[in-house]
Amino acid sequence: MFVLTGIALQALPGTDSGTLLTLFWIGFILITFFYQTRIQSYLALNDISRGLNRLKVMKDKARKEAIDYLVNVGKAPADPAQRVDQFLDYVTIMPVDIDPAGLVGKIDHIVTTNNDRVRAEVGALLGQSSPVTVSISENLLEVATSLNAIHKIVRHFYLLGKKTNSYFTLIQLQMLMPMIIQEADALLNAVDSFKVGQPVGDGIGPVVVSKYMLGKEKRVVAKDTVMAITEYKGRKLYVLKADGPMAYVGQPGVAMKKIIDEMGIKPSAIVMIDAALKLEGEKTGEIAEGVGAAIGGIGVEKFQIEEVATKAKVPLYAILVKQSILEAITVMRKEIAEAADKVVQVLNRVIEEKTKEGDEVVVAGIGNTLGVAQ
Amino acid sequence: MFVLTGIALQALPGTDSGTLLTLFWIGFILITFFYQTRIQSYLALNDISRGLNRLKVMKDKARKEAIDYLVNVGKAPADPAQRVDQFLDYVTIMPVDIDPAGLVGKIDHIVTTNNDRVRAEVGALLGQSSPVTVSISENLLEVATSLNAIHKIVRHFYLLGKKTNSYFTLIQLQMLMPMIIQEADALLNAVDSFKVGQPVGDGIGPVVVSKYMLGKEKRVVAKDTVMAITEYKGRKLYVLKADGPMAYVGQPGVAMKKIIDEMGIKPSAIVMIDAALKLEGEKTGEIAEGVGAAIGGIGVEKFQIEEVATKAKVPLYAILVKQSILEAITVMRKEIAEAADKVVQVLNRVIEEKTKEGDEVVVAGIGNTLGVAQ
Amino acid sequence: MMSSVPGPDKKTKLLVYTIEECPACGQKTKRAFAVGDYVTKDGAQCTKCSSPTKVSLVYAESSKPSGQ
Amino acid sequence: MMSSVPGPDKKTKLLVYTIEECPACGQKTKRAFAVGDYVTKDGAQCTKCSSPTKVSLVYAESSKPSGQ
Repeated sequence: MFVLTGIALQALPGTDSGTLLTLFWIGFILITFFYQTRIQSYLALNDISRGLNRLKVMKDKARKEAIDYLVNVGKAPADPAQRVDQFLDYVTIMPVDIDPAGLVGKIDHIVTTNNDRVRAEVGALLGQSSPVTVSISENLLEVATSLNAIHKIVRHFYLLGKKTNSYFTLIQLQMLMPMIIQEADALLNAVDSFKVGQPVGDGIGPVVVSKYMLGKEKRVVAKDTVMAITEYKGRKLYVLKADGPMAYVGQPGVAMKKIIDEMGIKPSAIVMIDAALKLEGEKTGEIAEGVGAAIGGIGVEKFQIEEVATKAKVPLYAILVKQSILEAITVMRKEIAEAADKVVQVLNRVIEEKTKEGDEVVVAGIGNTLGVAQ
Repeated sequence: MFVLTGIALQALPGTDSGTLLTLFWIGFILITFFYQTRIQSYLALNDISRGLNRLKVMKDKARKEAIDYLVNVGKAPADPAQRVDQFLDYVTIMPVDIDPAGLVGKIDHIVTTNNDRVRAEVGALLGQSSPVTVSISENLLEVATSLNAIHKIVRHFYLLGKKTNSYFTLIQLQMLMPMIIQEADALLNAVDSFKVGQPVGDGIGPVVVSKYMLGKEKRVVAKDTVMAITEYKGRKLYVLKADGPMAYVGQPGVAMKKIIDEMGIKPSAIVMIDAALKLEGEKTGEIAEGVGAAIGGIGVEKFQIEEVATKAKVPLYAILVKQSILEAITVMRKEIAEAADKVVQVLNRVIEEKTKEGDEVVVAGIGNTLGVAQ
Repeated sequence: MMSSVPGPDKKTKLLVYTIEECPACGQKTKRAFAVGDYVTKDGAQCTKCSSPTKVSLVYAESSKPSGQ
Repeated sequence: MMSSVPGPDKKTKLLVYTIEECPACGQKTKRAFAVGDYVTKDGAQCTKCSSPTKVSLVYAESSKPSGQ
């Protein structure tokens, strides 16, 4: 660098315009040398600030949509704005995990407490409303809470980076911004599907199993979870899904535990149908088969299913329908809906291949069952 | 870069073309200043795209080789292409690990379900075939599945980096590409050894113990796993390996559990012989001794062996033959094969030094036993 | 160091349809989604065999460029 | 920023041999690998003492430059 400056200095004597230009260049090079990270920090700050504004608009919109829904559809008797704002800042404090034995039970306890609280608060806000409206309100408030949290966290790092003038904090945040915005965008888009009660991409599992439950007697086997017993080629099927058309995900883990432990059923296979996140480059609506418990979320239900299946030595089979995160939480795309018939074929084949006549099989449609009854 | 600028500055004074050159340089410097990461992202994209194409060619080749083997050697009655494609996308969903108590049992359950499924599906594809052909088909399909997964994941990050224009994603991926290509190359090379049933480098453990089992009566002690009882200088040896010449790895963990827990044998030592990944700079075929359970894989067998050895307080000794990943999964190199006699000497010495006459010793040859009978 | 935050999406407009399927003759009718529709809901009478239909699917399609 | 993805390997060709060993006199015979060979498989008669031999090893050597 300084060598260069030296060379530039050698060029000085003699000309007029040359001298000015050279001085300009020396200045320019010195500035870029000493201030490069600062300039880039400044650019990153600008960039993040623009993204942050978009996040703010998004979270405000989600909040407004939730309030509008509570007022217009839910017929909330009082103005819900204040309660909603309290709701948005509600935190769930996860159990400590340094000694993880029994951790899932603790998480389950916290999460259940939280779910009950949400249901109770929304119920109190709405007074007399249909379960569909209550469940949709819950989901809208959850979306608004997530967007609120995203905005807060990004703002935290933005302000921290600005205050400490930390180049690396800012550059990292700038790098993550596109992903964060994309995620937030997906959440905001979900609002449109939820508020009119349209099935979402994640509901493909419930759509498939609802075909097996149609016209059969349903019984509640866990919170928000129903089961029907049907038959396929001599096998007795225990078909599970969350109770639709409410926006529920149910408790398939508790349900399977009940079926196997309490009802004393010895299934020869458990088949789970769920939406799965596709990789970039994979096609929406592609079907993949697999083994293992096909269920997402925080891990409590997955843990319970794996535990009960391992204890009873029941093989776990999975049928997955690939989709992006946006497609999973917004209105079901044609490609996904049309996979339903193919999934039915695969499911029938899996049942035929992996079990014999007279066997018992548990089939679970995993996912948000909004707009999908049974 | 800046050196050039300096030189260019010297060229400035006096001339007209100098002005143009100056403008050119100003432009150049501005572009590099503002677009440096973008240019590098572009170069990285090109580089990754080239690697991605090679991965695609590799996975297609592995798929084709698997199908050809099923048709030509396995005499598959129907065209297996469609089933193979389903097979390639098959996923194994690992259990949730937030509460790791009992995790190995759950992993074992999932992995066993998957292995049974693979065996059953290949069996269904091939109809009547020798166990060697079925086991080779399983391995070829596994190689094709791995290459398919590698291609998909690299493509995912390539497309993600391209879409979000994320400099750091792309640079990191570019950095990893040579290693990924090397790994994929090793997998593809494995196909050539597997399809003709040649022993692979990983089979050195089975080669060594097969010398002890020759002519003795064998009994099946776990899935795909055989044991023979022999004698060495007054010690009773229980010698274990996977059932060759099929491309099996067997269940040495289950076998040892059976020997110690069920058969009531109290060995004074367990000696395991396995291939071990060499570090760069180490020689292929070098022998290393050690203590502990010498076995790779997902960890289920290792866990079982360590558990049973700890419970029964049996010391675990290891004899390792160093090799690269490529050498481990392709036809056994001369240097590795010639280590066999030396391993026998080491094994005899370990037995003599660590046990007394009248003791019982478990000797296990760990690894893929393709092309190595007993 | 140019802006890497993507601009608001130019979204392709999604049109949502409800498919009513006749369990007797299998005829499928596609109509626009109406609020309150859900899968397995009772639909209109089948135009072919007059059996009661059921909603079998609800899904979204991107509108054709001509439709915009 | 030059390409860091390695080109396709110029592989050294590997020749695979089967070693038949006579358990009686210890004589070893090296021959080319044939599909179906495996370690412990029965081999040909020993040329020295006419005992039945067994395959003791199967391994690959890189071919000598002269052999290419």
